[in-house]
Amino acid sequence: MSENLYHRLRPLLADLFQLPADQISPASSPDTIESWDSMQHLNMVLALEQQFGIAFAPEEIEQLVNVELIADLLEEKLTLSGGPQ
Amino acid sequence: MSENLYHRLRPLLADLFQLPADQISPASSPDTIESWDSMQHLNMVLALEQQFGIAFAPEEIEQLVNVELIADLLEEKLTLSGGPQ
Amino acid sequence: MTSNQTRQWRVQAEEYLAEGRARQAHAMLSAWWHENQTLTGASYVLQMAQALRPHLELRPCKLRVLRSCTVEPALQLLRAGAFAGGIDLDASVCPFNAYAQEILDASSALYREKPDVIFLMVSTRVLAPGLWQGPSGSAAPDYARECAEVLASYRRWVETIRTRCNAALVLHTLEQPALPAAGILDMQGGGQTAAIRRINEGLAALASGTPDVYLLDYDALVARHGRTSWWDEGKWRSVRMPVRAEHIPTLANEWLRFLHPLRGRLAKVAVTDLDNTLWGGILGEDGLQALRSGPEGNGIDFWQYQQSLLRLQQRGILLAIASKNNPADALEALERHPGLLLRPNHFASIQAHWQEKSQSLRQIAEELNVGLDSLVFLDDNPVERQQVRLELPEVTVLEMPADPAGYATAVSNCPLFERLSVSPEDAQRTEYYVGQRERSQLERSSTSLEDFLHSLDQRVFLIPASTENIQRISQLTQKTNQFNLTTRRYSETEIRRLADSADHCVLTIRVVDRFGDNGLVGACVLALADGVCHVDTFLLSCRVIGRTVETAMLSAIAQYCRSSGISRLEGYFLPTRKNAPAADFYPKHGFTCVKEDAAGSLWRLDLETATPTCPPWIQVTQAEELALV
Amino acid sequence: MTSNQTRQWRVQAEEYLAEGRARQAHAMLSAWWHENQTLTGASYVLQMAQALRPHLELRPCKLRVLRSCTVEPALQLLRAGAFAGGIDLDASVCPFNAYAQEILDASSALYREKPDVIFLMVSTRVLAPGLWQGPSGSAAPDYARECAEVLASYRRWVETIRTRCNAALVLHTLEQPALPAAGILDMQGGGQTAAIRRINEGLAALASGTPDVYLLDYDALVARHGRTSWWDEGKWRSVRMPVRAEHIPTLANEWLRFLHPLRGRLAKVAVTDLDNTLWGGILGEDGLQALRSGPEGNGIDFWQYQQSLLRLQQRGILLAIASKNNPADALEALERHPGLLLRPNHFASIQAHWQEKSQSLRQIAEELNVGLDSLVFLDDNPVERQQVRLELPEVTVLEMPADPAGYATAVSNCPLFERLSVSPEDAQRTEYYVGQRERSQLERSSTSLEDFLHSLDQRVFLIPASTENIQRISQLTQKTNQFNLTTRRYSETEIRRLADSADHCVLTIRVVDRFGDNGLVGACVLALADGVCHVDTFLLSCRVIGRTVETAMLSAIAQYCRSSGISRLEGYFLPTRKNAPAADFYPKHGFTCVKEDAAGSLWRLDLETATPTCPPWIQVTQAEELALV
Repeated sequence: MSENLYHRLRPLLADLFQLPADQISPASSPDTIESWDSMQHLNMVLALEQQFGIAFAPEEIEQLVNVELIADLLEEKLTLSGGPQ
Repeated sequence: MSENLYHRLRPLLADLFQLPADQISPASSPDTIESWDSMQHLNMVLALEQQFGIAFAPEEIEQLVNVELIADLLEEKLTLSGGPQ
Repeated sequence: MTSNQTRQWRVQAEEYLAEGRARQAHAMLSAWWHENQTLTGASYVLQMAQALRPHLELRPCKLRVLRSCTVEPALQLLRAGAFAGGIDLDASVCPFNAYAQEILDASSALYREKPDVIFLMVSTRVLAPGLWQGPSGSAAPDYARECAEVLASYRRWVETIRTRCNAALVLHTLEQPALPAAGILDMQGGGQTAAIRRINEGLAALASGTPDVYLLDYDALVARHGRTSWWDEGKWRSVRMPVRAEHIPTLANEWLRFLHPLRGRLAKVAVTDLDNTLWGGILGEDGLQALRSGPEGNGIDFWQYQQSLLRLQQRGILLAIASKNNPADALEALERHPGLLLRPNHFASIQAHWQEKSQSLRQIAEELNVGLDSLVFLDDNPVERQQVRLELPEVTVLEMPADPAGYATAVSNCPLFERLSVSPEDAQRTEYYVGQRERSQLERSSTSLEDFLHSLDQRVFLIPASTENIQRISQLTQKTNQFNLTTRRYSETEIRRLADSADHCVLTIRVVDRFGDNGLVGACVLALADGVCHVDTFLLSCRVIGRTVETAMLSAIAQYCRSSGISRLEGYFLPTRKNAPAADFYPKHGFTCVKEDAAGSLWRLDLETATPTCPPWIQVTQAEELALV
Repeated sequence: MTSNQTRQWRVQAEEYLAEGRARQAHAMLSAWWHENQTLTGASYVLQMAQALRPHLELRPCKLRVLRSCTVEPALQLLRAGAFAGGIDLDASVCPFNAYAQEILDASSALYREKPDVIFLMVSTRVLAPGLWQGPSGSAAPDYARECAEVLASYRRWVETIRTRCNAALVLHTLEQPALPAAGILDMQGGGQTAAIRRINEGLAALASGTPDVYLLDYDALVARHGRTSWWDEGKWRSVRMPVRAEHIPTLANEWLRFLHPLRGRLAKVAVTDLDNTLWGGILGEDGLQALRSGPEGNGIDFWQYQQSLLRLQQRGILLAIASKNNPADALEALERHPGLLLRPNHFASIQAHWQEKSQSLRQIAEELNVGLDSLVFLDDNPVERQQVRLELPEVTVLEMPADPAGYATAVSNCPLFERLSVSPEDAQRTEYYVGQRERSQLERSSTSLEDFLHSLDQRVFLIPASTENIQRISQLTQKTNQFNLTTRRYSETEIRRLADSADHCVLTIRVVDRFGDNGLVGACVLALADGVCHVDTFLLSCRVIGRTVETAMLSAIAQYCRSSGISRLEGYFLPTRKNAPAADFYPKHGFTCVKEDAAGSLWRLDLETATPTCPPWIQVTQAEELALV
């Protein structure tokens, strides 16, 4: 997992799930974060698309089940698109 | 003048003015290139905007009077916009 | 705006919240939100809103969205934007794609919840797939029939909503496909895009022909940003979300444009700076000749900004100036610079001096007789903007872009400037303030208030509610904050019902004086039962406050009551943060207080023993058909 | 497409040019252009075009652009795109913003130069500044009057052009501003955008009511890409160029969509591959069950691609398959896969076997009786595409995107598939080919050609030109290449004039046989003077070639001539690269050659000594009102 990306991701997810940043860890998931329901999951996907200028494929949306997986997929996409790091 | 940028610029201008690339030099200007008339100047401005993803201000368009100046202004814009190098 | 400044706003918002300075916290948060209109930003704003809400005066708004697609993420942004703009939004969606059932079922949640506003947003793709994708077989498509069916459905839905609730209804037009199925042949007529255009025109006619129904041209919104880039095929397939992530804030902002005028959270005055805002350059340093402004050349950004202000004036919004300059120099530049679109007589108030901007804004609010929360402040200088945010957190401070080319867009994107109707009164408002300046001169030259009132030569016309003025009466209830005894807001539909009801009477008044016609500037709603006339609503526009018009109105009402055998007048005074000017209305006119609680006080006047009389300097004329019962 | 491949195309184009293989060089250059649609790319293509032009058969087109703004850069791209697509474009602009003078001055260059096509492209901003920017003062704008004035101007311009020249005229609609001056109030009706919409509807009515006038919905083009991003305020101010650099190729491509149908440079057949093109997956490896195609889920890209092909068929374009597969397996998959939109009977020809794609394309052209340059080849495999480009440079090979999600867009953006009119014949074309397969079976089972022709039971109807068929007659002159004695192309206006002229006669024919109605499949134009009937145009659609219909037509004409006292038939045969099938028409029917030069030969038949007779297996019926003189 890219540390750099994880550290950019943490405050965003903290805002999104209305939690202090220190309560977000790589293992955070819908099981550990109460407000992470399906509507908030969609909000998160769109928020990442907005803020990183990328797009997730329909099948990828279901795979983003914890913070580490999100950071990994994001890194992959940003490397591919040559987008902002 | 950025050498790197100059070397990207040369083949583009060669195509645009329908000349072999070795006839383009930093000093090339409407005085040395016959086909560089005012309409071709506009084509050049738009071609650079298309291919570098930047935009020239109205007052800048008149300043692009030789290849070296073009390379310089382009470099400035690309650095500012953080765009593709 | 640097991200440092942005971060600082967030820190400050949290600090002010901790200090209990809720309005300053709200101002900082609003500035931060302007630069962070994302879903994570919205979550943060809404978290802060939880703590701030109880300490702010927000305009409440209950919104229900009837939709055929997933709009929840846009709604999240709308909630945050509404909070930043001073609206306390209770927004929710009706069950997915069940809009027709919600409308047609008289016992549905839609009607139980009594929303203020309903959005009806249906995707072309869902409602008319044949029009969206073109023919699916070899048979020629019957676009005319599809058109008629779609419009018949909408007509049924609108009529049903209109008979069952008072909410304002915002119809969304159907979006066009990016490329019609038949290619350029479609443009030659009779095709798919012509059919969708016909439906949208039908929707426009339906909206303008039905009270409190409005049109949101969703297709034009999509077109503004590009039909190919707006639609998100992947998200549509997976979660039925039709809008690409980057455009969701745009949709939310378009919705805000409707909520502000519908709930009366509006800017009445646009206050602009001069140097590097209204014109390019600094008058005191560069001199009049060097100032940049004009329809061509290097002053065009400022010309376009002035044009955007002129457009506000055409909607009835007053313009004012707050500038740090020598007054005479500023006035000379405004009068003599050849490239200005706006001149001194475009401005209802000009504050050019060396006091703080916050002070100028206070004076403008006082001079124009509006609340500070009716001002929008436009200034290129971030320091001035920050000063105003902290000193006058009620004022809306627009974040102006660094490049003047963006000024006009910043103005036209501010939802507080939107209007859904403009009355003749609105369009003449600036003229009124020119008259007002002359009135003030008369007032200064009069030896006493009575002299002044006599010389004004006022005539007051009492006019019953009718088709011609219902819109204005509704507008008066929406917008009047100061001289307003009960501050009850009524939609056009509600006013119409009250006017049609046998036991209610709805009146408006026109005031004409020697300087001109002030238009329809007052309204009252009376409920009549058991020999009592209950004053439900009694209000006067700030234009005529302090001119004893309210006494004339009251005396006319009393006279009618007596002639109709009504012996008692009663009414509440419900205090708000704004309506202090009306607080002594009842006691001053001899009413006695019969009840008082946290919400307000109830007042009574026995018409058999007391008679409010009309001031001798006002002549009251009643329309003949006026009858209370 | 990698930039390596792109570079290679350029190298190859130059190598083939040096080797004198002009058509291969053109195919490589076209592929390169598809990936390099920029202004520098256009300059390069046009430089190559200088050397290639003399060695290619291009469709000539003379275009004049009447414009209120700078369009020259877009025209440069149009020239390159036209050359890549097989059109030899002579394009120029009329003097800047002098469109009205050019139209109204009968002696202007516009009329002297006799263009084939005229574009009339006027900016809203220039023609109707009040509608573009909204009211500029406090007076209420009179949109209805502006609307009427704009439409009256257009009406005058169109009428004048129509009386003075035969060129096809393409009107551009007026674009809408991104944000109306009145904000959301404008959407509530009666505003600026409604006025522009009304003008555009007026233009649509004007175009559809006037022959050879077409509508380019410029506003829809702008909306497709975003009204805010399309307009370039900076370039407008400095050089009056209204389109942002990145969108100029889009405008040029939209123009190409019109030039192709207007000049008859059209695709008649779309030939598609199967594996990973029509469906996802490889039939031979993955098996039928694993193939991806369907209206939902992971096969939707292929479903949408099939939908784009179906849309072509609705315009009269035939579909065909060229696939490397076992024939029985391919047919089984086409018939039985549950998620396919297209089935075997959607395809006029199915070539599924293991021969080279170029061979399949040759067979399709032969089977469907069209030229190779009427084929467009759609294949996901770049190697196959390259093979076809080199073997059959006449075939248009579309560069398919790597992601199947882009297939449908690639099809709908190809200008060879555009049509400006679709006749009932076009829409039934596929059905005809099903009938044709049955005819072939009959032919194979017949013992002799005469047997076959007898059993076909043909009836030929001669029909004079009239309002109902003028469009089809014009289309036949535009599209018929093989059995066409003179290959003269006529617009609808020209056909109408010829039909109305006292010394001309325009006829069309309908052929019905036992397998159905073949529709209007032939036309001739006769000039009558001094006892001589000169055959100006005589053509038969490839649908009925080889069935002696031409002899029946000729005998009917001869019979009429004699009954009208005309004693001599005369006509040119003008050879082209395509019309060999008609080369022996005159000698076979007893005409003698009286003149011959580089352009062609003149043939004569003396009706007093010779009588062409109708074949016994054809019954000719003449419409009663038919009279030659």
